[in-house]
Amino acid sequence: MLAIINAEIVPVSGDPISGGTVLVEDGRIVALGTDVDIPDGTRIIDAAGRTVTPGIVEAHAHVGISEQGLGAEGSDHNETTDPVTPHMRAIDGINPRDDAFREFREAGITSALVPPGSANLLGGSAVVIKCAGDIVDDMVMKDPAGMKAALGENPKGAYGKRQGKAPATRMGSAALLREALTAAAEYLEKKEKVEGGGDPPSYNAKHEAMIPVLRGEMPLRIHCHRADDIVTAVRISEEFGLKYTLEHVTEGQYVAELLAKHQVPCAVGPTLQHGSKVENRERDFRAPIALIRAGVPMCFTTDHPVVAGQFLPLTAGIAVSWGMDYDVALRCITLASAEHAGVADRVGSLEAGKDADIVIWSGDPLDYGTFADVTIIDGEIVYEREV
Amino acid sequence: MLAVINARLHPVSSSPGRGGLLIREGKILEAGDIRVPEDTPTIDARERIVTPGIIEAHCHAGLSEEGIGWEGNDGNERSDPITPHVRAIDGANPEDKAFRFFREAGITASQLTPGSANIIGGEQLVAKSRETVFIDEMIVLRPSGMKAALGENPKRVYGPKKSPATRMGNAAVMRKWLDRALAYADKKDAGDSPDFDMILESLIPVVRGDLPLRIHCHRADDISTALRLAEEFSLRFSLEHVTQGHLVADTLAERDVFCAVGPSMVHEAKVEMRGNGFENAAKMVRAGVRFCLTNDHPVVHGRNLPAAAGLLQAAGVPAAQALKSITLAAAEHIGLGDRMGSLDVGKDADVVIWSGDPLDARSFADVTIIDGEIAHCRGGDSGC
Amino acid sequence: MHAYIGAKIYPVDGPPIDDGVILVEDGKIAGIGGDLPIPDGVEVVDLSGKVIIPGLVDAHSHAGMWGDGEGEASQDGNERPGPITADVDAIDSVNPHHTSFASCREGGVTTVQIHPGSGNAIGGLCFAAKTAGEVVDDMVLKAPTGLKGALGENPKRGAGKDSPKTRMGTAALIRDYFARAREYGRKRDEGKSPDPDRGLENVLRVLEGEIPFRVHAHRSDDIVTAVRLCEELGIAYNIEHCTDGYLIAGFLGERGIAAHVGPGLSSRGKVETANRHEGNAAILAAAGVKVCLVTDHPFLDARYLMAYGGVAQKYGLSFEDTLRALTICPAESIGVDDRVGSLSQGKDADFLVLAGEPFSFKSPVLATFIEGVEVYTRPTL
Amino acid sequence: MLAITNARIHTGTGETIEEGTILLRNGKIEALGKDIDVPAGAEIFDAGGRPVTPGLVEAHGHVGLANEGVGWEGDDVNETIDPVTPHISALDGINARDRVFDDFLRGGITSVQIKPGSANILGGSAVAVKTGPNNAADDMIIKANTGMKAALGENPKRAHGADKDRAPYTRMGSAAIMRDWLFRAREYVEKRTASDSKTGYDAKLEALAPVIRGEIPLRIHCHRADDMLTAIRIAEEFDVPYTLEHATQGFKIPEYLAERRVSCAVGPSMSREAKVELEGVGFETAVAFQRAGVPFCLTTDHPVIRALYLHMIAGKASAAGIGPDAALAAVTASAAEHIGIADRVGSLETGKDADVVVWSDDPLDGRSHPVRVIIDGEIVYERE
Repeated sequence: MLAIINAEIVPVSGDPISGGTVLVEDGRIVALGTDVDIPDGTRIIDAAGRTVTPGIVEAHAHVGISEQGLGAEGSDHNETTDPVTPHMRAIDGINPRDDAFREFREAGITSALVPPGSANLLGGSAVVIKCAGDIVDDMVMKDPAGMKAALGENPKGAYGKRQGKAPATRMGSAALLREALTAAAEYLEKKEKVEGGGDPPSYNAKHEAMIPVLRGEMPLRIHCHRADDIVTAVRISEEFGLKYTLEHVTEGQYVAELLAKHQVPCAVGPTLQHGSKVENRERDFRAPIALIRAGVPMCFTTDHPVVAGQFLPLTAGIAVSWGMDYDVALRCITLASAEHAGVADRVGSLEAGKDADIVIWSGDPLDYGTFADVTIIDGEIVYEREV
Repeated sequence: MLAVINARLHPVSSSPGRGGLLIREGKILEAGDIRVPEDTPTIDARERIVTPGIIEAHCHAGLSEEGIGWEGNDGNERSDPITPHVRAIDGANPEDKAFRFFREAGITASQLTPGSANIIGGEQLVAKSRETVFIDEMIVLRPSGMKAALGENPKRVYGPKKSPATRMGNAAVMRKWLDRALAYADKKDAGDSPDFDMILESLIPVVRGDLPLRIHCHRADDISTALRLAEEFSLRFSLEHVTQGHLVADTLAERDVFCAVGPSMVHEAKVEMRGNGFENAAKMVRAGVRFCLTNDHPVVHGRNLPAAAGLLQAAGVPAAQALKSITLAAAEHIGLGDRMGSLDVGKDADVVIWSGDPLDARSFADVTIIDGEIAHCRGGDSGC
Repeated sequence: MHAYIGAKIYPVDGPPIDDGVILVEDGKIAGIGGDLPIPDGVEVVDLSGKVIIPGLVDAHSHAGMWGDGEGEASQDGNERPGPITADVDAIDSVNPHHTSFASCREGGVTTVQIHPGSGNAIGGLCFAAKTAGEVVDDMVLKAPTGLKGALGENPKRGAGKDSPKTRMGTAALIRDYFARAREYGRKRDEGKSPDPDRGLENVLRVLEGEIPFRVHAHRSDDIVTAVRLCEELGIAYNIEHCTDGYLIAGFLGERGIAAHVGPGLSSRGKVETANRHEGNAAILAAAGVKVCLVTDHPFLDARYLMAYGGVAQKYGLSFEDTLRALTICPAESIGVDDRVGSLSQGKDADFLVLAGEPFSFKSPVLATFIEGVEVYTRPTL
Repeated sequence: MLAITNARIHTGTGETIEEGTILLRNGKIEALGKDIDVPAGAEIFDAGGRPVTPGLVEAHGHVGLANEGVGWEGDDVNETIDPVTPHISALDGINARDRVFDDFLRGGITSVQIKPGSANILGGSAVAVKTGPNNAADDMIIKANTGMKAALGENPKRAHGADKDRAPYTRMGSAAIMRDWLFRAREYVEKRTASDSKTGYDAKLEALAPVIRGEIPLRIHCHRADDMLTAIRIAEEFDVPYTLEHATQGFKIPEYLAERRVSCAVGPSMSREAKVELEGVGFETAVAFQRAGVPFCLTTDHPVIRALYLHMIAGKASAAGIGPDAALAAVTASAAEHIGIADRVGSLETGKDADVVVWSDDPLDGRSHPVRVIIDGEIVYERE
């Protein structure tokens, strides 16, 4: 058992608690408040003068799959042989020994949704993992956690421009995506008819991978930057009645009402990125602020390693400097991210019964100069800063 | 001899008025109040507007031919970014239909120029739009300039495998060859005889300031680079296109730089053409930039040049100044302000009789006269 | 004349001034101090509660030459064919209307040293400019300010047919080219007029001490190779990026080398940046290296240079050193400290108004002044 | 409610009302005429006697697919991966925020049919949209699938045969591919309709099905007269509805087209002969169509000619001989009919969309410009 005492507790899901205690047992939070009994033998961390928050959740990071400080050898996020590869699974490409996991823990990031890259229209299934462990299967929180899709420049650059294959245009991307969805739907229909005496369709790995998407069991997670790509993403998803989320949403400010109307979950970022492409020309803090104002469910992402994941809290801090409410900004890297990733029942806030993913900060968690002093995942201290 | 009577004369160099023109041996003998000798063939303008011939100061007629594929495309010698030794005269086809369209549209002279793929593209000439199969019969001035280019085009054609691949590279390639030409010219002047080099030989008039370098540039920073280079080497020069010249209009006005602006009718075809339009051109005019208008035929068809001047007018430039920008100002730009561009006694008899206001796109050139000869008559001879 | 009163001022070349006054006339600082009489007829601007620091100086930027969502037509940073493009000059690639300059102003960067890219072993001339203006020539503070060199991965990835394939090859190319430049200079001095060659002439300027060689090097072995080459050639130099510098801090410190550390806030995208460490700046500074924090814009968007300063401070760089690493140190390294980098009488009136103490999200840049003109005012979103 | 008073109303269907009033309410035209009472509380815009027309309609464009001043990243016109891509849709490529839409508004164009490019034999479905004001293409739609783009002539054989070394290499090849796919689509439709069908879903054939069923026309790009005839031959063979796009050499076969009442979107008539197949490009075709009674409209084919100048093109056609009423109709009512959206736009009639333009002067004068552009009753552009 572990108790963090005398802390300024920010549970995110509720009001802050001054001088409070968080009690942890068997990897879960069992109690928190000012009036918590601490059993004998409990290990005690005195957090006097320090802030305690839930572990930070990165809703879209290529950690472990696009490795740090390696060349092509560590690059496993884009299967660029075919623009439609829904049968890929991010979990099969994740190296838990990617040094970025260490950086994540040092920055207080305790869980992450890892999607395949955005070169493919359908890139494969994402996985949500904890950021500590040696065997990826032991780190899994949710698998599959959504099907990665992409619109805009990346697919037409990877195929039309570099390989002379479809898609070469945005129209082509949409058409291929629709074709894949329709073909999979027909496959599913045939499969469902089998019980009624129909012939089973011959096995197709891609279509199989799409079944949970078509059944609404997991969302399509669509990479889109420009406003028109965002609208195309909404158009296609609504057409097929899918569950979906949008990733990046750089020009979201222009279509905030549409996104609010459909209540589309958006992972916004990497806002600190440089203008690497035409489609991210307008990256700045207008989009997140407009989305929040319009009532769109959103969270922040660094798209690690596009921006190093460790700068996720700093991103939220800069959003505050542009006028976002502090509480909202903090929520956008914790509970809102957990909701986006579909794991809010377990992480993202400090509540009794939730996973004991906890960070003790040296100061204001959103400020540039603040350290994660202690990072706890599932009740285990996975990082402790030497002072 | 030829006389035009009962005209509403727009001489460009002076205020409009009623009157006529008396033409002899290809030149304007009398203008305004004229005395027509007996038996002089006469065109009755019937109160129509008469202007000097329109001049396209920057075009690729004859080099990028109408209605033909690569077979008729001789505008860019893409073998090397430095080709000062190629000459427009050797590529321009007098039978290009463009010249006929020019005559039909009242365009009587044009500067024919190699394309902008090369940093230094070759020698230019000025041609009348006469109907002939001999280019020599069309030429008014040769060479009239040396084509140069900055910005996207050269680096797109040669980079990234070969220099230039960037704007820095554009400038460096230009400097390198101007340096060499200067050294070569100095050696020759000093009585040394360096090994003959056709490229350097062709650049001598440029580095000696005898022949203007006409520098293609769209974006404001490319304009700045052109000015920087021209100053460094004390060049005679003009700027061509100058799409974003409004951003540096004061500098251009202050230094009295010759600018051929256009094609302003075209959309933003390239990144470097962002913001293209007549509003920018009008801003340059208002800032006092020395200014003529070009359609960069065939990018925009040369026959639409009067319509372009109309759009300049619509952007707020007085009609007289808009007309000047495709006549006298264009003549001055190409170094022929003393011979063409206005209806003054002694100038070439390049004259157009219009069906209406020449700046209204619905008007036609009813009669086009080049060097005193009727080169086009709408509706056949009866129309004259 | 304007008087800016009431703010806390960090002049950098002197102690902080509470409730200070800056007098600005004709783009220069006419006076600065805590208790300064304000002449009659001066327009007074009350900045009580705010903080003023000098405009930031970014010693390694590619502002105006690529990136920022411009697409391929505006990629003007690396004269690709290489591997030696000593004849190019960064000034010919810079577009003052590029959004990167707006980013600089938003981030409080008022002076940049603009480099050609690092794709070539010798990349071309660098220059220093202010970040506001219509014509780049009018923005120039000093030109040239150095010759760009590069070691490590980038030049050996070059597309040119003569591009080096190994680190050994890159070093050999640089040695060879400098030797040719010496030869060229000797001929010239002997009155034999060699064929004009700007590339060799630019290298001669380095050999003759007019400008330093500014060498891109990430990995420690590349840094050491840069030192070896430059000492061998007897030329002035500094290290760009210096990512592994903290691993050989003593070696660099005893030579008093300037290191342009950055881009900050980045991940470790290349093998040569595998050892990237946020404490690099602090360790180098402690060892006596002259540390400048740089954006390498666009690779760190200049809007976030202050945040980078905050992170460097977090990892041990003192507040004063962080401030210096963003102002006077780079000004000295570029050779423009007579005009910018600190706030004192006679210097350019380049300064920032912050909402509070520097290096926090609570104190964004509210306004940026260049030569007395407010070139950026923070909007409300 | 908005009332435009004191207007010289050109309805687009040939009627002119002097000193007229138009009432706009809830995005529709509620009333127009000479003696219209303006209800109390209505916002009044006094046109001061200036001309008022329906919002212009551009029948053919690639707007928003080819972004202005951007490189390949913003180029989404031609899916050149395959000569047969009927399954793609222009709607999915439109960047509603592209600056090009400003050009349309500045030119008084309020509706446009957007199509994929002409590199492919069967290029994808077209869509008709309003030109503003919005950030999302879906909110701008007038009609979602207005036809299937097809192309004959030089473009497909250049994009595939010459550039990619694959069929089609020739005009015969192009025709064969078009036939092959129409044949397969016909068979697909028959099989899928049959109750015991085992035919699997095919995206391309599915997209062609509405053509086969006669629900949408093939919109066939063709310039040369022989290409136009091929287009007609194939369309009649399969008995599918069709229109011709460009129809540059229509002046050679006006009677043949008139007999069949083939609707043609003619243009870009101000262009040059950029390709062999454009020989004779100009206003002759519009004049011939007018005389023979071929239904036609005029197009800029933006960006070939900037959309901003659609009204200038109408002016030139008028001067060339079709007259002002037909010229205005060719960029309003006829264009709306060509697209199949005449029930909503293209003329000023009670009950139609409140898409209205107030002009500074005669819209057929290229120098005039809109002072107010109204779409669905909202002022989307103002200029004085």
